[in-house]
Amino acid sequence: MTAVLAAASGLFTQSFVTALIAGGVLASIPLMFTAVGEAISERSGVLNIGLEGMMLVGAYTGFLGAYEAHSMWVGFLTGALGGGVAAALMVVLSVRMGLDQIVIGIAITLAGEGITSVLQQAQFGGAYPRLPAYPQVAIPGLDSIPILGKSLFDQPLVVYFGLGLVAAVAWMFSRTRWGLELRAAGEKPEALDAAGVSVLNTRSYATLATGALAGVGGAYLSVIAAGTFTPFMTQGQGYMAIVIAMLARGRPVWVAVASFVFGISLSLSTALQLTGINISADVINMLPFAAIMLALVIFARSAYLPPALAVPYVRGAR
Amino acid sequence: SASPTTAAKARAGVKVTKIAIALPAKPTDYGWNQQGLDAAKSVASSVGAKLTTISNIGYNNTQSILSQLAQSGAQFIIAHASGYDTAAKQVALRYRVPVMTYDVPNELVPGLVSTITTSAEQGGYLAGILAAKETKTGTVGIVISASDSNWFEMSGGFAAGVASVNKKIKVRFAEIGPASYDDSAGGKRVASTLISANADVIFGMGDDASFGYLQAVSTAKAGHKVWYIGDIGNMGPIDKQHVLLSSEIWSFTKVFKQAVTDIQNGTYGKHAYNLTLGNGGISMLKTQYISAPVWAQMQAAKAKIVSGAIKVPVALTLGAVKKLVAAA
Amino acid sequence: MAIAAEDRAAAPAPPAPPPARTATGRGQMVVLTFVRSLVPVVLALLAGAVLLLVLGRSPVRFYSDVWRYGVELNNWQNSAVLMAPLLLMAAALVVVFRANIWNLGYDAQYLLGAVFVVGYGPWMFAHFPRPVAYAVLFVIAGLAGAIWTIVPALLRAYFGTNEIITTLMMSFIGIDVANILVKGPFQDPTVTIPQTKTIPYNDMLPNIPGTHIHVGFLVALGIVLVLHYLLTRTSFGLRLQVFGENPKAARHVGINVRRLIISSFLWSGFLIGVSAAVDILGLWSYVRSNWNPSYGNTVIPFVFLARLNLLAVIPFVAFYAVLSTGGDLATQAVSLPTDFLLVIVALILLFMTIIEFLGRRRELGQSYLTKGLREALRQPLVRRRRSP
Amino acid sequence: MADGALGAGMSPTDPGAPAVELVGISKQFPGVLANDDVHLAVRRGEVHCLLGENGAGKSTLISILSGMQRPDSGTILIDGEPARIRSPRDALKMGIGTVYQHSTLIPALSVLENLMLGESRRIVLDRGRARARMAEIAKMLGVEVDPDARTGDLALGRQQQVEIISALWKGSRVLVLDEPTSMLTPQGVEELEKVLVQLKQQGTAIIFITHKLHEALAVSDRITILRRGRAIGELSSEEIRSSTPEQNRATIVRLMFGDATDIGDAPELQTRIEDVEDLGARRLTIAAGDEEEPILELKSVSAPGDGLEPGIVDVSMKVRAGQILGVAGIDGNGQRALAETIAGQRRARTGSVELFGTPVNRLGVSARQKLGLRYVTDDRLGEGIVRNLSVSINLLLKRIGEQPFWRRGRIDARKVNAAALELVAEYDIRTPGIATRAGTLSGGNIQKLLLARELSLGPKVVVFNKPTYGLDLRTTENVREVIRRLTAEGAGAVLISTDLDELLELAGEIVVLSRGRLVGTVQNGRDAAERIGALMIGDGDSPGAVA
Ligand SMILES: Nc1ncnc2c1ncn2[C@@H]1O[C@H](COP(=O)(O)OP(=O)(O)OP(=O)(O)O)[C@@H](O)[C@H]1O
Ligand SMILES: Nc1ncnc2c1ncn2[C@@H]1O[C@H](COP(=O)(O)OP(=O)(O)OP(=O)(O)O)[C@@H](O)[C@H]1O
Ligand SMILES: [Mg+2]
Ligand SMILES: [Mg+2]
Repeated sequence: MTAVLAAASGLFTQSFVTALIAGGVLASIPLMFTAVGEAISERSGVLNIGLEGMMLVGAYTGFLGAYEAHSMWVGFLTGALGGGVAAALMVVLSVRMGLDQIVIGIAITLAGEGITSVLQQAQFGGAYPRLPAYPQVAIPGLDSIPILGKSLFDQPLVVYFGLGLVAAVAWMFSRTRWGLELRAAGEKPEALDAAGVSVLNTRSYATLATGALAGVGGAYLSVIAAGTFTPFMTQGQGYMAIVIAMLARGRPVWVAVASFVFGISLSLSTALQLTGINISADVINMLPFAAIMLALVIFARSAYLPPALAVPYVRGAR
Repeated sequence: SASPTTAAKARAGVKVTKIAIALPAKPTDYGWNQQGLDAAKSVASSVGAKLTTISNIGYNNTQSILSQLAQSGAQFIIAHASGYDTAAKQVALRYRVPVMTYDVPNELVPGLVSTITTSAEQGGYLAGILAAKETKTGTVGIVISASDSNWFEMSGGFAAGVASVNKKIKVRFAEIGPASYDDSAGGKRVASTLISANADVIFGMGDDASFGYLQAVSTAKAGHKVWYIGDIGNMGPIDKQHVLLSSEIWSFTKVFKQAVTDIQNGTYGKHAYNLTLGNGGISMLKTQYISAPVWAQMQAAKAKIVSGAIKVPVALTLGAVKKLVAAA
Repeated sequence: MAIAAEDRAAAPAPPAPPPARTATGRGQMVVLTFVRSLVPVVLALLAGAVLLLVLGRSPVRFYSDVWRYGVELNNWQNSAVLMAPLLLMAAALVVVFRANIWNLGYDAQYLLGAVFVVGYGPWMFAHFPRPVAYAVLFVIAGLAGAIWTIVPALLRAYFGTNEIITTLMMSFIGIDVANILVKGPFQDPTVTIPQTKTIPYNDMLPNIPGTHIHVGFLVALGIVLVLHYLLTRTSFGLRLQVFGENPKAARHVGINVRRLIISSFLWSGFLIGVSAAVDILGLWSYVRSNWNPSYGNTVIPFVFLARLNLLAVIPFVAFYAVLSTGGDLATQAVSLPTDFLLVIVALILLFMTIIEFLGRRRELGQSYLTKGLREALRQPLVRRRRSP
Repeated sequence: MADGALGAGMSPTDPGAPAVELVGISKQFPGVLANDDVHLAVRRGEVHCLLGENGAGKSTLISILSGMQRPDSGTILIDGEPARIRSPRDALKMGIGTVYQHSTLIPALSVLENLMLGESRRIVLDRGRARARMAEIAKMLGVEVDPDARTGDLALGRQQQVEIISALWKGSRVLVLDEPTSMLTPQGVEELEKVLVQLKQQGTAIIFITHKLHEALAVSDRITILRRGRAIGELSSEEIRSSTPEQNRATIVRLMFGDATDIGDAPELQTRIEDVEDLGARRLTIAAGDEEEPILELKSVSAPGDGLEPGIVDVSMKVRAGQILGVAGIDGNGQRALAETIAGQRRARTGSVELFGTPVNRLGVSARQKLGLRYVTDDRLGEGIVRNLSVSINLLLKRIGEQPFWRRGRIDARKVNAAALELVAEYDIRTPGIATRAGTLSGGNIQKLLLARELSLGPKVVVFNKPTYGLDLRTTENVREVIRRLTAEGAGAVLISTDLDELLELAGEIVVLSRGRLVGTVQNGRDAAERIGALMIGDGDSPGAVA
């Protein structure tokens, strides 16, 4: 025990704590993008189980874009496009034709996993090219706050975009016509239809936005977080994003908070290990989930889901 | 049905013309799968046998895949993952085909099942010496992707190697997650954390996660040079930023070749095979970045390990690793 | 006078609508069902073939290899062995899905069942006659799975807490617990890698004579058939369905909703545990750390495609088993990564959903084209006509 | 309908073409021809009433006009020009505002948000402007609604008002109202009628669907009667005015149901409320025998409500065999809590519910059912039926697992179907077959299904919650007849209704529910209506009170 403390004492230097928090932020960003996306489509009544596949497609196309164009921004753009194209499938089949959202979602995930793996092999013949590190942008003033400054306010530019996006989506939900229509499409689509707004269009745009955001989340993983594309690299983050969106009841700010908690808990588990504490990684790993479970048991709150979630809308059906 | 011994006798003298290898992941990983496949290829061509490869099959359908390989007429099946052991043994018994397994030295079946163990800690020890010599910050890091005993062994050896040079050097140890073999983003995150904890030599173990380690080291902005030491394979071809200091290379060629010979002689399954520094199954990659004196020191240690003068501790559990790390 | 249509009222009523199903309905239904199951598979395989051609591979080679390695020789037996846990998993999911309850904790429930079987198996077989040991191990595995559903079940039944979240959380936790057990109390100390003791070969479930398909396959099939009967013909099944379709109505008609939620969760978990027992005792004999076959993910789409009808699940699962068993070698033969199979499965799902959907529309007497699509097709024409 | 007929109906002073004209509309649903070559013309400044029995196709017709359904054939003319209405949006653009039969308000949104839905093309919502506009329309209609209230928390009457505001929001030239009065109090109906007059004067064309004849005759300038999908006849304003109410009534009833119908003199047929009261007094034969033991008794029962809706507080009441106990009150004053507490769907917090003298607080729904208690819910679609199950299964939903339909847990499909066929015939449920999905039935037929389910097999006490709202004349009368017969045979009934006429017609004793409390008991008689009315709005600002 004393040895552990000794090891820990030298460990928690300012720069290390800074790195931990920064690492947590970095780990939370792809989840945040994707979960904000899911919040949008869930609110509109589309349960997007294909998120994992859309993320992977985005990760792949994003990597490809960044790699070929030597630009991170091209990467995010192609990532968004890739995710959007995958989502377009969902739009046509699930939203427009009303096919089972769950089956289609799973099909998209499977196809995304398979295609990116096949393409990765076809494209790079088994090599794993890597990208350069991209510059971080410090926010003048804020970045000089001890510890928090360097960890929170010295990040790749896209991180700030992500945070801006959260605010924008929150604003969109509460203050704009689109937000109102999205909510209506998830609450009672026939009412939205009766009000003269196309439910199918509303849901289509929402799904496309989700796909694009999941694509950006995936691109973030490959372009920034890993600097390379490896098959299946999302590691279930798409599903995690669904859970986060539900836990946050579709509210963007809470989505960001929840994603951040997950990211930090990943970082903390690494930190715990570095202190040399002899706890199995399995135990450390399940702590965040156990904490959520505990919270659910104690507060027994039901996560609110829109009543029309995953129910296809067919006008005039009885 | 025939007893295993008669099966072995019957097969003695038969030339092996068809070899099969089953790989859990893609054979382009600059690691475990690639090393296995390369070795199998070279052995097959040297004994004039046809090689059937099946890769990227994961761990969920093993039994039927191995059965199919057996039914397709393979005379020697390399089940190239320790996770395949039980299925491989069952297939060997059912179809009476010699099968190679990993890490289960007490599960031998004459004529049918043998196994490869690896003294991975020996290479780790040399890597530890190298790291201890190269570190400027006095802190080195170990990152493993998952709870894998081979990685525990290497990590333990590494810690012991570092300690043999300088007890003052700190060793930091981290695992991405219990099953994050392919989590490249996680790999980069954890390796970056190690670097920010002041480590300037990273010894990394993992499958696709290794690409994340390499990326973390390549793009580190620590203000000082950070080196990477890899495992099993050689990532040199994709090291554009010149950070790959060395790698603990595992070579299966000799062992596979010996196995084929044993099958043809009817002696297969009577003993296990082992990769060691002594038999060349394990070696350290020499790169231009290792200075001659350091390399010489590594060679000296190697000789002592081979001769038994140095006993490298074997850590089989996370707890044992952490003890060695803490002691370092 | 105003009542201009009076005389029309006296005219005979409009012709009675055709009855929903005609006398020859049964035979027609069979044909329709057959066509409906076959067409999507054919379409998906065709689409897969096109994809293979695009990738410069031979579809003929690929499909004949799938057949060869998935069915021919003894390979169909491997497929059947794979079906056993999948069928039970499907049964477990149908029980809850019919009640519109999402038990997504199947991975943990399976692994915990599996770990307890290998944990206690060797000791059981050493001390008890095999039939007793089998029975006890099945129950232990079932209970392990069932117990892991209790918290989500109670939360849902008493507080309405969303079970998608709770079961997933419990799943992540349970997977780690299973790993801790594998690396802790149940680890085989004689092996260097973290894995459990192995159930002796002779104590594994016996094979169906003449094959190497273990009897667990028959057990699984039997359970699926019995469950199908329970769900479609008994009051339990109907209550489940009423609750699933309309929980308010369930309360209104006096169904004990809490008991129903809890019991369907428990049954589901129990069946998942049993699927683990069948799989471990029939095929694997041990569990290594970090192993997770995730049968639930495989089976969910087919469960939905079969519209929660267990009889219909059987052919879907069989089909998948053949593809999966044959596909690994077949992809290698055309030098593609095995992940290509995922694409094929995805294609099959797509086409099956589409055909199912068209069939259902047809049944409802609607056009094959949805309103949205029809309009999309019609719109350009409309515009043209409208322009001055 | 021939062109000549239309021409004949048109008054020569009418300038120009009708505001809306439906020409030759047909619509087929699986197994039902809902509209069969229907013609309908509505002029500016005219209230055009659509009458017809349940399932006649009224809602389908107006759904076609509002873009919710596409006709199989036929055209729609707006101001004489062919209009292409492919979606509700098209209809709204042409100034057709609709209040649908089933609410299209979103309970989770505020009133203002509901109104702003689909309103402007501007991206940022302009709440200030919307508030002003809402105030303006509300003032014109003479109603008062809190714009920030959660819509789901409002009483149904209020919600109805919001729906009308919503329909007028887009500046409607044509206003379609599908049974807007079914949930309104008499005062509410009066208010609505005033509003209609106002809109008429502004030149709005109004289509008005109702099942209450007196309403139709009071407000409409023209009446079209649908029967089995066909427009079977039309009465112009001159004809209405030139005939006596009795003649009109006879004509309409004959058209709606054919000649063989005897509707008797249901209050819906009466043109004046006073007649109804006479009727009630005349009909009431059952005197509540005080000596008899109550078969259902509530002793100081309190139970929680849902959301903002009040529960019940300290409610005591007795029902004796053969008695109909009426419960009057404005909707949203604890009716549902009361009904559910008796039925066992909701637990009483304090007090005791007793059936045949024994407390049943601890018993669940099905145990109480076995004692002979039945509950006809007002939430017909929400909890009454399972839409996706067949009519036959829905008819036996409360007997799952019981003999003889289930034996040792197994369904006896033959017995189930035989029983279902019998009930369908007995209660005249209009359905293509017993295998039809219950969700496709029209509202009236769903109610018949519920009645059939509840009243078969020996009920002893029945709670009816608004049993006749939305039902056509004949069905309403049948339902009332069923209730009378039931009590005549010795069962007791609790009749919860917002329809005073109904209570006056059926109940001997009427209690008044206000904010979850019983505020008084009235014996049916000459001045019962006034006394109840006074009690209902006694404390003025009760929720849902019509302003
Ligand atoms: N879960 C259930 N339990 C009991 N009865 C049910 C259940 N589901 C449906 N039923 C009823 O049982 C009868 C037969 O079921 P179903 O609707 O499946 O009939 P089917 O489609 O004609 O028969 P089949 O089972 O051959 O497809 C019907 O009356 C149906 O409404
Ligand atoms: N979407 C639909 N699918 C199938 N059948 C339908 C649908 N909509 C209406 N119907 C059927 O069409 C017929 C006409 O229904 P509609 O709702 O127009 O009647 P209505 O005159 O409005 O009756 P009510 O007075 O009960 O409201 C009914 O038999 C109904 O079951
Ligand atoms: Mg059926
Ligand atoms: Mg209607």
